[in-house]
Amino acid sequence: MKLVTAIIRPFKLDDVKDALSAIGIMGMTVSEVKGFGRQKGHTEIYRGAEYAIDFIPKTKIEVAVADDVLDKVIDAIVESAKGNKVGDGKIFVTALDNVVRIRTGETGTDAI
Amino acid sequence: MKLVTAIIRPFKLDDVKDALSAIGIMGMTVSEVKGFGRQKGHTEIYRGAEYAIDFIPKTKIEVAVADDVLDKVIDAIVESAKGNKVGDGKIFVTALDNVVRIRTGETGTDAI
Amino acid sequence: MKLVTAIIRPFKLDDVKDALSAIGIMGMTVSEVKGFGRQKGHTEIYRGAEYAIDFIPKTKIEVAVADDVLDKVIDAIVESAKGNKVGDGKIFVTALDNVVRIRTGETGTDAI
Amino acid sequence: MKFSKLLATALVSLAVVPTMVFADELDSGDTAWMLTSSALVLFMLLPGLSLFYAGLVRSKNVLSVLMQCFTIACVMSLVWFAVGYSLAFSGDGDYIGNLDKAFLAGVTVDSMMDTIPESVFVVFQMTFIMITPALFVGGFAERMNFGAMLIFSVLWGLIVYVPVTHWVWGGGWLADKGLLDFAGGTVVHITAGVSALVAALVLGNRKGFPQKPMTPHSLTLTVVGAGMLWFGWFGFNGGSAVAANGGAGMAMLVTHLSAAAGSLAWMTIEWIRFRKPSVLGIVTGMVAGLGTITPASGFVGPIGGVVIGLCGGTVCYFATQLIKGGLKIDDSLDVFPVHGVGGALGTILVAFFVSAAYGGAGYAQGMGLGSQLGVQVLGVVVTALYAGVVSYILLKLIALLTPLRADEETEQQGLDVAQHGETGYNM
Amino acid sequence: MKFSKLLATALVSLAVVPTMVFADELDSGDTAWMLTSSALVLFMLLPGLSLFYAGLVRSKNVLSVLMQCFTIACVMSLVWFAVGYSLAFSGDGDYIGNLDKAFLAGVTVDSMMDTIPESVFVVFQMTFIMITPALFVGGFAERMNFGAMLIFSVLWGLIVYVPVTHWVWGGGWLADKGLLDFAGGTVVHITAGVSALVAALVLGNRKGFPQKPMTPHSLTLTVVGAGMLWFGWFGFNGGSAVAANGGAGMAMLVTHLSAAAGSLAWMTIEWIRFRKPSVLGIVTGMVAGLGTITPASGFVGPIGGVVIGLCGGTVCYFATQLIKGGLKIDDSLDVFPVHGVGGALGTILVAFFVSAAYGGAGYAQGMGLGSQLGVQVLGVVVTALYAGVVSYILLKLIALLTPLRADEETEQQGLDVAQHGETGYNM
Amino acid sequence: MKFSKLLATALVSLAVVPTMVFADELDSGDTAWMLTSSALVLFMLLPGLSLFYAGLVRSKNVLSVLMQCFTIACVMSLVWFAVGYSLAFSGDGDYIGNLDKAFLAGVTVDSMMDTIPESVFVVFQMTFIMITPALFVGGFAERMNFGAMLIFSVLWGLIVYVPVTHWVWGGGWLADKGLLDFAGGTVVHITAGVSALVAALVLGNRKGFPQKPMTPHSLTLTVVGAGMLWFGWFGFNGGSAVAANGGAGMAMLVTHLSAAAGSLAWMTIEWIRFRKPSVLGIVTGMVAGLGTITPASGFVGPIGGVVIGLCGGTVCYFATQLIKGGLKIDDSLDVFPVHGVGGALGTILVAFFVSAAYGGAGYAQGMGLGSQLGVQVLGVVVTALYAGVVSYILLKLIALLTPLRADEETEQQGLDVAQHGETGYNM
Ligand SMILES: Nc1ncnc2c1ncn2[C@@H]1O[C@H](COP(=O)(O)OP(=O)(O)O)[C@@H](O)[C@H]1O
Ligand SMILES: Nc1ncnc2c1ncn2[C@@H]1O[C@H](COP(=O)(O)OP(=O)(O)O)[C@@H](O)[C@H]1O
Ligand SMILES: Nc1ncnc2c1ncn2[C@@H]1O[C@H](COP(=O)(O)OP(=O)(O)O)[C@@H](O)[C@H]1O
Repeated sequence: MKLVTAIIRPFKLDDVKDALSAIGIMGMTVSEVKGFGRQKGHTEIYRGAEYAIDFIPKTKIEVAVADDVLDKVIDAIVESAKGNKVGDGKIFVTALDNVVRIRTGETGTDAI
Repeated sequence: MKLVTAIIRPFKLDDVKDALSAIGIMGMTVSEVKGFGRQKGHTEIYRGAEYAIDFIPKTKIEVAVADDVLDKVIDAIVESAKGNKVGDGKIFVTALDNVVRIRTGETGTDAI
Repeated sequence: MKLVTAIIRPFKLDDVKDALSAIGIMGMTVSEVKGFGRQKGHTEIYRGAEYAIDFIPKTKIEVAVADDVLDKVIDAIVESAKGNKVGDGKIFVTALDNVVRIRTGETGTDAI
Repeated sequence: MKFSKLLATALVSLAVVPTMVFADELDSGDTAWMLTSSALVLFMLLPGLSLFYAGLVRSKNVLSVLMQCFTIACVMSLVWFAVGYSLAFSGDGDYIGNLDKAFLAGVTVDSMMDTIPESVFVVFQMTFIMITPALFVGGFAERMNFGAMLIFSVLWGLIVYVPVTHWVWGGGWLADKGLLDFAGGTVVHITAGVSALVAALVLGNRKGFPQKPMTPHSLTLTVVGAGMLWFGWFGFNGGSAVAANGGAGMAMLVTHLSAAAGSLAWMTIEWIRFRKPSVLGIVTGMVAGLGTITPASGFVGPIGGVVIGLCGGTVCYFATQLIKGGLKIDDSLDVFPVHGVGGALGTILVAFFVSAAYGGAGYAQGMGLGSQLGVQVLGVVVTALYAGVVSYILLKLIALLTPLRADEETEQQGLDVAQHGETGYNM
Repeated sequence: MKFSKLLATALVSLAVVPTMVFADELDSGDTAWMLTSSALVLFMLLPGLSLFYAGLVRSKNVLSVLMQCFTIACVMSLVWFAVGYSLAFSGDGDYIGNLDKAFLAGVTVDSMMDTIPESVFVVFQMTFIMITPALFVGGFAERMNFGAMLIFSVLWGLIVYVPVTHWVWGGGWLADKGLLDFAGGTVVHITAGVSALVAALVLGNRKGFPQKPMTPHSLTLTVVGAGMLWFGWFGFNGGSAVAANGGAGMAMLVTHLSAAAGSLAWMTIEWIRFRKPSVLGIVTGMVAGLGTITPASGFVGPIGGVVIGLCGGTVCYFATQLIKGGLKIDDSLDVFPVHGVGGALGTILVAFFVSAAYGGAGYAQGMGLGSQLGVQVLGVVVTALYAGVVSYILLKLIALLTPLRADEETEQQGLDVAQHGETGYNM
Repeated sequence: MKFSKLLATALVSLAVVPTMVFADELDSGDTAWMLTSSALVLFMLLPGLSLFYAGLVRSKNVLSVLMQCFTIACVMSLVWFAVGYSLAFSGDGDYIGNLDKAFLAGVTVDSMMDTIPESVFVVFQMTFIMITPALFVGGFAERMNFGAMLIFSVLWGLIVYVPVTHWVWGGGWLADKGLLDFAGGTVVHITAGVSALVAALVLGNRKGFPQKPMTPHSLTLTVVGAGMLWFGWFGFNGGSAVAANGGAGMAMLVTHLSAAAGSLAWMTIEWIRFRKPSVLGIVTGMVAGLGTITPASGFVGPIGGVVIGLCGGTVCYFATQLIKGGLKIDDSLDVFPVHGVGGALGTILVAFFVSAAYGGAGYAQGMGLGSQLGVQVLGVVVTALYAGVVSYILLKLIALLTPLRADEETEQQGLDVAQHGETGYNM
């Protein structure tokens, strides 16, 4: 099993969620993060003092998936999150040793 | 070493924390996330327009543990977070290559 | 490739970011978390009722790096985040199976 | 200067205002109340209305809404100072006043306006021209360019607000016809509501509307703003008596009752339909009740107040469903269905509830239900059409100069950062 | 109509209010102040009190508190309109008025109430029946069903508030006995405080209380609400003079001093005990000071104001510790220890500080410390018992109809989403 | 008692205030307005100013700012009650009053102050001593120890505010010289602004200033506070007429115009410089406009109001750039460049715009532009120097007793948790 972590633009969340649902992914966990990267931030000005704000609001999506759907999942995210502009985001894939469903105690792919 | 990531219901946090403390776990990191899964969300209505809100507030707990306590930790979380209703949450286990304590520079299980 | 996750004191973020930039790290993802550990929390008092607040605001930084710079990155974080007081934080290192840049579809170290 | 609003009041309720016969002698009590009322109407806008609106938008646009309201308040004050007051209240023209009092020439510490200093009357009326264009900000929220918005507001103030004020309150042709509009059903609510609708149509829907939910970022702010509106409305309607007397008292009483009744009407409908009465619902009902009673507030009695409030809450509820749900028009904060419809409804209901039979002040001499109703409908139709047509033309002309609508990236990022260089919250 | 509140004032401070001898002739200054005071008391509730409370609950319940206060405000307005005003202020009964003015029959633009229009008096008193039940919302916050809450409030308004008002201010038996309650120590604060306690006991503690910390979600809101309360209380107490005169001025001065003294008393205790004076502490002390001075505000002098404030802040502090810390009763927002105790304390302290020796207005003819104290204690005990017993019975009866308490899942999820279908914040 | 503020007003605009000749006979309209004005100035501080400031700091310090403002409000009220009022307004001394009215001895329900009860005058002036030290909280925000802050405020109130009030409004030497300061350019804004600057210098910059951005945590709060300030300022300036007459009306009108003009001036500069007019900019311009018109508000006409506002917005903008950007002084919330500079500017501009040629009230007998300007400059220089020197000495002395500045860990963690044991938000 793999944990797919995608950093995307916040307003793409609905699209990504729909794309994942479309390929049968039933669950995911989402959080708000701030990103720093090649995309440049913006300037804020308070009473004449300018501040460069480097961090950009991003959304992080974590999805645990069985190995066999990994590629489909990555493709779905890439397709739905892409805007062809710097800052579209990244996907990180890590190996999952185990998954447990708290309610039932099921483990492994059954728990996803 | 393993990193145990649990997605639980927010109001269970204190119970889980107590259960982990009880088995000697001294540290954890907590964040607020939104979950999407089998548990269904709720409806909000603004001036007559209904919106289905799919994302449900969840709490994410990350605990780095030594391999030997992994099972105890998982059990403790499962026991304390369980409510026997859809949406109780998941536990993800990933392998940790290393842990470093910033203050001392210690690494490995010493740093946990 | 590795994913380096550091839990640091919030006010150290700028220093850490600068230290990472200095060694050529171009991207990172940051989020606000609450930490629980050896550092003790504080007390809040509302109308005479005292509550121990165990959780302490921390900042989590995630950086995907190529294997060869891992040590430099860890050192940079340790140096810049250190305050020599309990609660300075931890670094967790996990293996990354893959990284994908959404915009281009590049994978592996090219995508970092 | 003919001041037909007072005239109308005087006609229908002569006995009420005995002090007025000593016109031009200062009454400190009347002055105290009008000073207070002016402050109340200012407060109704800043922070009242601006907060009410700010809570309803997404957090990336919260400052833009506050900024638009604030800037309109400032700019319209200077417009009023420069020529607005004079064109509205100086001179006998049927359609527009004159420039005798431009730059408030002749408004000195001693100038009187009936029993209060003219300076106070200038401020009180100034707060009305400030709040009216701020109302229509809700129609194009989250997507209009700040510069275009400002040009539109200024021209609108001069070409729509000032003449209509003259027609109705400054002794113009609608006043002559006997239109009853105590505190601004036509002048304020219809003009603002219709213009908001036109602007929403000209600018187009927000990207993603209506598929994507665009939920209020802080209903707490909206409820705070609502409380401020209710409070401030006491000055708006109560102050429109231009005296501290039974007329002001009754205006306040019926205003209050209508707010309460409108709130409960809206809440009850939601409760029945969804089993979930909402706080956004109840405060919207409150605004509906307040908007609807506004033209009527000096003319009706307590029972009139309650009935008008119930009508306002109910009719505006369904109007809201129609515009947004039915017609899919993104009048983002529902300005037209609440203010436009409420103002029109109230203006028409006056014709009934002014009747002494319902505890109202009674028809003016020579007027009856039929004739009054005719005048009221005329007032509604003319002001609505005038505001709508002029707004449409103005927006189309301004679009030739500068784009009305923020570009897509700005809309996505939010107007706060993109146009004002700041963010609402850094928690 | 006997209007014993004014009567009492007149008795103890006859010389103060010379204008009152021209009763029934409108005084525009008095009217201006009463119009303003009405607006101030409305503001004290919406948004004042509702914000003060909303900040203290958890964010999942913020809207429910705002909604409860708002709905109570609206419903009680119509109750007052329908029968409340009449039963309280029309007729000579010892225990209850009559229905002559039901639906405000006879309240016209010309009706007078001493020197002000009766319409203004109706609104001013209406704001009191709006705020009183809103106060007890703090007792059962975060767990009561909205429907049950509404039924309870309406019945409570009719069966508790209206009669007690008649007893004390409407010429009833307590007025006849000479009870001094200027602006509502018994009528408002004791009745609301005791009923909050009873409701907290009948409903039971919030799940997790007192083990789990349930900290205020936004003290910023609470402090904003506190400032609004202070501001609005000037209308509450100052307006209770029903005139713009020295009596109103002194009421405002002592109200202000008591607020300041109560704040500092509470803050000082915290500073000594914890070395951390808190903003929640200081604003709670302010409410204690204001609640305590309320019954006394028209009768005492500046020194009385300061001393009463210090007593209020101190006694209410320890009462709060007792109820929550000691007895573990989840009167969630401390309504009883602050309002109930403060109102009772102030009502009793009047007996001392009304004395001319302390700069007060002096005892009424035939009254002295002993006799006055007896009446005050009687007033406290009777109103507390009456409100407590009736509240208990009402809640038990309502529980037969509909569950008082939200089910466990609703409580966990928060009332906002579960009962009102909306969330406070979407940042 | 000489009451030179009224005297000055009377001298320059005798005809305006005919009712004043019946001094000591209560005017209910004047009283109503002054009761209202007192409430407005209280509101300007709590929650107004406290919110305005609270929004500008980081969220870890939000409560500390609210707490400082709130505590100052309470403590200064008691200082005023104890000796402040008496020393400022009782007695004929050139430099200080006497203690005849300490603890408000002799202030009874019947005491009069011209046409209003003395109790009302006491409250109105009390709100001024409350708000003035609260203004300088912005200078040392986010780093001063609460205890030291409190000691400083009390001593400052007694040694700076009270005497200066006596000099200018209580019949002291500056009044005798004919200084025109209608509502507190010198007494309030210069003293507070200069002391904020001195405190900022004595305490030193916040850790990280100016490299680290310390952006406002909630501009929404700041804008809400700004609206409240504008609203409350109507009482501040309008109430300084101590009557509900043409003088009050004109003061309100020019105050309003100056606020609008100041706002637009600041906004325009930002628009030109950055192409991003900001809401923080426009509200800061508003405060600049209001602060600048304050000393002038009872003396100038509408055109004077607009011009003074434009000057205020512009000059304060550049002063802000100089202090923070240029000199790198961490007067954290820009109290000196806005209030100090605005107050001084306005005090000087009075000398021009009081001229009848510009629609002002005209020079007092024997005064002309030159002589008036001399007096005004003298007033500015003396009050600025006096406030600055005394503040410096006080701070240095207090530092011997208790550390002025929070320790590094406290500053890092935030004052809310460290000094008050609570947090602003638990969402
Ligand atoms: N090395 C990295 N480690 C962790 N997160 C990263 C890294 N590089 C980029 N990110 C995240 O991805 C987001 C997008 O990266 P950016 O370089 O701006 O554009 P792109 O995705 O087009 O390469 C960043 O805002 C940040 O959140
Ligand atoms: N595949 C997944 N990847 C990541 N997080 C998931 C996944 N499935 C579920 N979750 C998280 O677990 C939470 C609970 O899952 P859900 O399906 O609702 O119930 P249950 O845990 O009882 O199976 C979700 O709200 C989501 O945060
Ligand atoms: N076992 C753990 N798993 C996850 N996070 C941890 C763990 N131990 C500590 N942390 C995180 O590291 C932070 C610092 O840890 P703490 O024990 O307080 O001090 P130190 O880093 O000096 O050992 C904690 O607040 C928590 O966020």
